Amino acid sequence: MTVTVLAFAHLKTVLGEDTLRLSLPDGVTVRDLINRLQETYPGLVQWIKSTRVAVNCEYVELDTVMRDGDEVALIPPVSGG
Amino acid sequence: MTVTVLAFAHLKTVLGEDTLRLSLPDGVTVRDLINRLQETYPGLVQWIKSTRVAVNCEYVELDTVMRDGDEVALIPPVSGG
Amino acid sequence: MRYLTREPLSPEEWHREAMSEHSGASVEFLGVVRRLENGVPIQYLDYEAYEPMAEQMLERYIQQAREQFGLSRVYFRHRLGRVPVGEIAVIIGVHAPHRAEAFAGCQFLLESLKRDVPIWKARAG
Amino acid sequence: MRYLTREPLSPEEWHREAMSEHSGASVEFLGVVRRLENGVPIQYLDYEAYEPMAEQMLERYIQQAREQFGLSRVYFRHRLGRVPVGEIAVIIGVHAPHRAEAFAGCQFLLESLKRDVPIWKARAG
Repeated sequence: MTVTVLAFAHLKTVLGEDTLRLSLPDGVTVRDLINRLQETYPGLVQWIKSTRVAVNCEYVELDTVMRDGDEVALIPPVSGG
Repeated sequence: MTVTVLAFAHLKTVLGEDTLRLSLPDGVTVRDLINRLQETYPGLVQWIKSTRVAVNCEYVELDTVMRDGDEVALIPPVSGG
Repeated sequence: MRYLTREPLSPEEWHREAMSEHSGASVEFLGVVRRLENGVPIQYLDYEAYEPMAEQMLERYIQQAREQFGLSRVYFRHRLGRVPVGEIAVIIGVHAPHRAEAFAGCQFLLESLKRDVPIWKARAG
Repeated sequence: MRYLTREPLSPEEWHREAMSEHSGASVEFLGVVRRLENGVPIQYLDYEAYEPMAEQMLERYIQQAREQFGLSRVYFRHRLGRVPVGEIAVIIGVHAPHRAEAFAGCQFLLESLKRDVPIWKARAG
């Protein structure tokens, strides 16, 4: 299956892009995806504790199972207002 | 000595006027004045518990001693805003 | 009179006030006369005040709010006399460095007004 | 976009909103870009957002605020892109029957924004 990963704020610099398209085995969880991203982008490790994850515009827990076509967003601490 | 008593809101109806001028013996306290007013205006009795007293535009305690020329205001519960 | 007026109130004067570059938060409260007063439909409220005392207390509370909450600007107006339904009875506007002080300062002034300042809804009609 | 915009913000549109006869309290918050950001003088902040998620969350929080605090009207706008010092980044306006709900509703929306809505100060310059 394929998912899209979106990065915001300083995480765009960490990943080098604001959008990644990844092919993943079926049944992969958000936690699996995060672990895989940390391997590919070691710069992400120091930020991951403060990062929340949204799938299709909803905050989710790490054990959420992803589905084909999901849009996964890496959300650093927000600072609007 | 002479003091002026001002009444506001429904207390004007209770006293029948919004301003009284009273001659009082020296050394009289706010409490003495209130007691004297309750004798003259029995309708005041039911309201006096909720009434605060100001002398010369400052809220005061009942044992405050009044002086010649004081302006004493009977302040029912306020309802501005 | 500085804070009390018998004229209709509009927040436009307050809206024209420039904000200090060190203020990041503006909070404004408008109190408006409602159609129902204690469940009864009305056309207006008549407000009265012990004016010199009300002005003096407001001056003092505003000074306290400036110091306690670091407000850079305060606007306070209360209308007296007849205020028709839908019109503004009170405006309280504040500028502060941050949102918490702005809300706290505005609410402090409003609660002080409601508790202590000698102004009354004398009549509804 | 309903709540997010790249245009300069002005509260005038909100000020023209009529108040329900059952609303007695209006509270408005303006967030403005300050000269000092973390102690350093700046000229502007650049805001970015995860726009579809931010819009969806704001819609939900506004609906929740309406119900929880009995708000008769809510106005919410957040500016994105470059916002110069002294200009408005966010406007939150509410009407409610009484003052307590009006303040609580406005603060609920502001705290929800600050905690959860995916908008960032991406750069200061």
